[in-house]
This record gives sequence, structure tokens and C-alpha cells, in this order.
Amino acid sequence: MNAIELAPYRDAAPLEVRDLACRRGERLILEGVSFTVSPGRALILRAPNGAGKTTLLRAIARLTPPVRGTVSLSPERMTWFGHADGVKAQLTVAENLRFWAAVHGMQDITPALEAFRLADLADRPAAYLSAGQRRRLGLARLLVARRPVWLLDEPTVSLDAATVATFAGVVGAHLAAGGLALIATHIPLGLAEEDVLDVTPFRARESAEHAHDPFLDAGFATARDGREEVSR
Amino acid sequence: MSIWEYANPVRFMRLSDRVLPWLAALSAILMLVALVWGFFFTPDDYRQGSTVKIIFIHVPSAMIAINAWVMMLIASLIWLVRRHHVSALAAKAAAPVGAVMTMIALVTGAVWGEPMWGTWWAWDPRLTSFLILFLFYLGYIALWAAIDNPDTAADLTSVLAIVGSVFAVLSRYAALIWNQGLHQGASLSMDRAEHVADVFYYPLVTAIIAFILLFVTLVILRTRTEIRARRLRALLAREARE
Amino acid sequence: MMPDLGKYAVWVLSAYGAALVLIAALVIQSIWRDRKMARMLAEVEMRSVRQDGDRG
Amino acid sequence: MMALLRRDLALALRSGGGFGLSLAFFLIVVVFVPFGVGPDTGVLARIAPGVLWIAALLSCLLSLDRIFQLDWEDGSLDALALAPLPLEGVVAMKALAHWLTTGLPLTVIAPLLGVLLNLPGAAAPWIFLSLLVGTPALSLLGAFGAALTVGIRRGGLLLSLLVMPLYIPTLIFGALTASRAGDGLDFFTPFALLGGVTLLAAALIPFAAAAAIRINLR
Repeated sequence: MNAIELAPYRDAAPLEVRDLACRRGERLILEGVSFTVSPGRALILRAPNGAGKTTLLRAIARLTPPVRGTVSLSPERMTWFGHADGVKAQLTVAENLRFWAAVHGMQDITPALEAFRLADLADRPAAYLSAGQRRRLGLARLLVARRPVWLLDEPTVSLDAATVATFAGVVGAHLAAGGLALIATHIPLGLAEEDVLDVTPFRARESAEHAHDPFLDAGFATARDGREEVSR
Repeated sequence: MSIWEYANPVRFMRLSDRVLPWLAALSAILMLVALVWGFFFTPDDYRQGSTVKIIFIHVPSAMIAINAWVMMLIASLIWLVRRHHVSALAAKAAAPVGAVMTMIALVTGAVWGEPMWGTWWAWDPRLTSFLILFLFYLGYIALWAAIDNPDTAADLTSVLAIVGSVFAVLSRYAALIWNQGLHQGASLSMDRAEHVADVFYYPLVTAIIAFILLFVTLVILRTRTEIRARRLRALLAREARE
Repeated sequence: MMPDLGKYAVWVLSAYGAALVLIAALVIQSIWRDRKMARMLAEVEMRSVRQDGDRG
Repeated sequence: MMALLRRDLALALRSGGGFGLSLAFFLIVVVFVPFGVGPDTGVLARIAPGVLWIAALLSCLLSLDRIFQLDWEDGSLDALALAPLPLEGVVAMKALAHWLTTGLPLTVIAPLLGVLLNLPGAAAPWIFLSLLVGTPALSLLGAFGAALTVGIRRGGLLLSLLVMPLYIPTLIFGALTASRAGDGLDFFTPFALLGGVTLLAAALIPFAAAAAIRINLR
């Protein structure tokens, strides 16, 4: 399983998140999120659905700009993998992957194909892949992006046990090469280098939500009787 | 205290609550004065006959139609730069007012055009430009209505207002080149003697002030409605969470 | 009282009429919507005040 | 950037939807005009430049919503936003791909369809040139509308409503160029302005559309 080996990432640096507050839509979801992930470590985000795992990952990627707080690494060192896998049905497996490789300035897609057991399927149009194969193709993008920080949102959804193991092997190789990963997942990957962070305690307090949304301001209740206030 | 304090929704509600009745009364009175003056106490024009009385609606509504868009553009820029919610909502509130003013300018223009030019509608550059402006208002209003998240809607409509302004101006010049029109030149300029006689000038200025006041009143009123809608939305969302 | 509008009476009156109808519609719609929103908000506002009291 | 262009072209050609469809639509609109206005060749010749321009513009609208919608739905746009390409470049490339698969083919067949409308010979090359210069603006402005409406389900109709007013200068200058050329009048001014509008769109729209996409991705 650990047959995969990745070239070490240059200038590995820890990902430090300090006092991050993030929103989804108008609403403040999380506040005061602080943690550090060292190169070679994976952080598993655990929380019930809707608690803000995706929100946190999107804030770290700066896709949704954080309301407050700092993230030590720039989005240029990160790559994102979300619920949707970004696979184009009309293109072949190799074409799909070659596109993402070219976007990230890479040439060789063979290691990525092999790591996800897709080498035999390279010339097959993605429309004719099984759900699991398709998902693997989506994940293979992570390897051609060559970014040291992986932000993964439920990457193992709809994967069978064997594929989860393959994926865990790839993440392990990524960590061994000095990369780091943030993974929102319910299914444990069984990585040796993983820490777990429960997001639930960072849920935004009501007072913070009110401070964030000017339309929840308590002043409104009196503003309704503005004239009364003037006369007072 | 800086002027931006009033960009806080609560402060805006308090202040506007005090100002609005006076503003509404003033604009109603002035509107009455201007239209009665214009309709009953102005002479006929020697060329245009009594149709010249339409000027007291046509010109002010046309001015508001354009300036409402300019105001929306400025409010949108303030929102994009300073993130003041009242600014974004004021832009939203002004759009229907601007659209109705554009419609009034178009309708009165058509009714004026029929006896003067012998046709209800001529593809005159000015009329055409107002028709185009009307389309821009429709698009802007439709985009606000289509987006569920109000902050996203405010951002996207602001971007549309900027790009739309550029292309609205371009359309204006395109229409000019496309058809050299029948329309008379500006009725009102700094050098007024050249254009409009005093008997028309003073009621016209009164009407313009009345329309400006009406516009301000309506925008404040509608901004208050939008703020209340946002407050309602926020409260309901909070209830749903509990 | 009525000024002599001459042969253009129909046009002048219809221009004024149309403009006044449009303005009136806009004003009435604005007021009506504001009232409605204020009413709905007051309802929810009362509810949340009561809940805050329960919580307190 | 070239990879993105190549991918979008491959997608447009293979999915069959956009590419052939807008050409067929163009043909149908042009064929329908004589049914509407009558077969009088004199009338048709006079309105031909305008009809061809309007038909091209409408055909362009058909495939606009695909510019960003599919990449938005399958998460590619999230990944592209983090990729080393600037989002402005992504917009420009996607607009270019749209133009190559829609505007350019329309431009090429427009003079041929002009025959159906009895388009004056003198106007034929200028229909071609005005569309060649003007349709890139249609794709760019369309990409802007697509970026604004990417988060909206069934945004197609709204997209048309937003984009069509922006098309007015291009339509006016484009049709004016061709019709004045057909009448043997001076057409340099509208033609130059047509190019100006396209250049302005090329300079302004990638930034506006990229801003709209960033807002929608939040």
C-alpha cells in the first residue's frame, strides 16, 4: 500500500490558524478557531453536519474571506477538494488529469494515475467510469497540483473500503513528503500522523453573532419607537 | 461624529423616523404648488400651445431618472468600499423609483411627441436612451430579486451598476450616432435666457425641486422598508436556529 | 377655474393623468410595503422579546 | 491558460450542445424573417444587415449560461480559484473559447446566409468584418452576465435580461457599419467605434466578471 512515494515539498512550513472567525452567508458560524498543523501531520476536523467544517476549510482557502483572524500560509500553497469532484464526463481520464496538471505547471501525470489505480483506464472517457473510479480521478488532481497543503472536504464519501485504503496511502505519502492536510471527514482514515480537532466548541456565541450582523443589533427594538425616545 | 455613523442601520432608522414626516409633507406641498402653478398659471407657448405644460413633469422626471442611476452607482461604490449596509439597501430602494421616473419621462414624452412631431414614438436618440436606461433598471431590479443572500446580491448588483453605467453611457453615444434626432436641445441650462422664458423657468425649477424631494422621500422610505426586511430575515433565521 | 388648453387638451390632460397615476402608484406601493414590513417585524420582535424574557 | 482554452474547446465540441445548436438557431432565425416580413427582395435587402446582426446576437445568448455553470456545479471553479491562474485570465480564456465556438462560426456563415436575405454585395464583406470585430464583445459581456448569474438556478432568462442591454452599443455600431457599407456611405466611424467597444469590453470585463465569480464562490 505504501508503494507510493512523493518528491519532498520544498520549503515546508506549518499552517498556523489564529483566532479565525468565519461566516456562511450572512451568518457568523465559527469564532476563535486557533490551531497549528506541522508539515507531515494531518488534522481531522470532526463535528456534526452543519457545524462549520466546510465553512472553516473555505475560510482557510480564502474562498470565503474570513471575518477575522489570520492564516499563516497563502492560498497559493493550498489545493482544494470538495463534495463535487470536478471531473468532466466528456473528457478521458488522462485528459481530465492532464488539464489540471497543465494548470499547475506539471507535465507528468503517470504517478498520479498509478497512485489511484487509474493507469489502465487512462484513455476511457470519464462518462464510462464507475462512481468510485470517478471519485478516484477527482482525487488524483491533488497529486498533479503539487501543493503542500491539502484541504479536503469529505473526500471519502461514496468510496469503498479498498479505495479508502488507497486514498489513505496517498495522504500518507503526501505527509511523508512534508505536506500537510486538513480533512473534514466522518470516516477515520487510520493515518499514523493524524490529530483530531472537534470544531463544535468554536461555534460562534450569540453575542458575537449579534456583533457581526448589524441587523441583529438590539438597538432596533428602541428604534421602532424613535419618536418616543426623542421626547424623553 | 462622522457622517458614516448614519450608515449604521439603527441610527439610520432613528434619524429617518424623525426626518421622514417633514420631508414627506414638504415634498407633497411643493409638488402640489409646482404642478398647480405649471398647469393653471402658465401661458401657452406660441409654437407648442398648451402642450408646453407637460414640461413640468417631463423634464423633472427625466432628470430624476438619470440621477437615480447615478445615486445608485455612488451608493454601490460606497457599499463595495466601506461595506455600509444602508448604502447597499438605499441603492436597492432607489431602483424602482428610478424605473418609474424613467417610465413617466417616456410616457409624457410620447404624449408630448404625438401632437408636436405627429408620432407617439420616434427613435430619437434621447427617447431611445431613456428606453435603454429603463432596460438597465429592469435588469438591476431583476438581479436583486433573483439572489437569495442579501450581501451577495448587494455585491453583484454593485458590480452590475458599475459595468452597466459604462455601457449605458456608451449606448447614449451609440444612439446619437445611430440617429440624429428631432428632440429639442436641453430645456434648462446655466444660461437660461437662451432657452426657456421666465414664466416657464420658475415653475419648472419648483417642479424639479419637488421631484428631487419626492425622490429623496421615497428612497428613505423604501430604504427603511429594506432595513426592516433585513432585520426580519435575521430574526427569523435566529428563531429557526433555536 | 380650468385653463383653456385649446386643441391639445387631451394630450396635456393625459400626460398629467398618466404621470400622476404612476407617481401615486409608486407612493402607495412604497407606503403599503413599508407598513406591511413594519407589521411583520413588530410581530416577530414581540415574539423574540418574550423569548428573551423566558431565557433571562 | 492554453490548457484551459483547449479543455473548454474540447468540451464544447464534444458535448454537441452549444456549438451546432447556435449555428442552427442562427439559420432558423434568418430563414424566419422573410416569413414574417414578406418575400419582397427590396425590403429584405434593406433590413438584411440588421437581421443578421440580431440573429447572431440571439444565437450568442443561447450558450452563455454554460460558460461558468458547469464548472460551478462540479466544483471545478473552486479548484480553479485556487489554481495558479488568475481568475481574470480564466474569464478571458472562457470568453475566448465561447467566441471560437459561437461567434466565429456565426461570423463565417453570416455572409452566406446573407444571400437568403438578398444582402447587397457591397455589404457582405462588411457583415463579415463587423461580426468578426463585434462578436468578441458579445462573448465577453456574456461571460460577465454568466458570472453574475452562476449561483442562480434557472438563471438563463435573467442572464438574457442582464446581458442584452449591454449588447446595445455593439449591435448599433455593428449593424450600422454593415448597412452603411451596403448603401455606399461612410462606415468608418461606426466600425472604429465597434472595435472600440470590443476593446473596452476586453479591458474591463475580465476584472468585473472575476470579481463576480469571487463573490459567488463565497
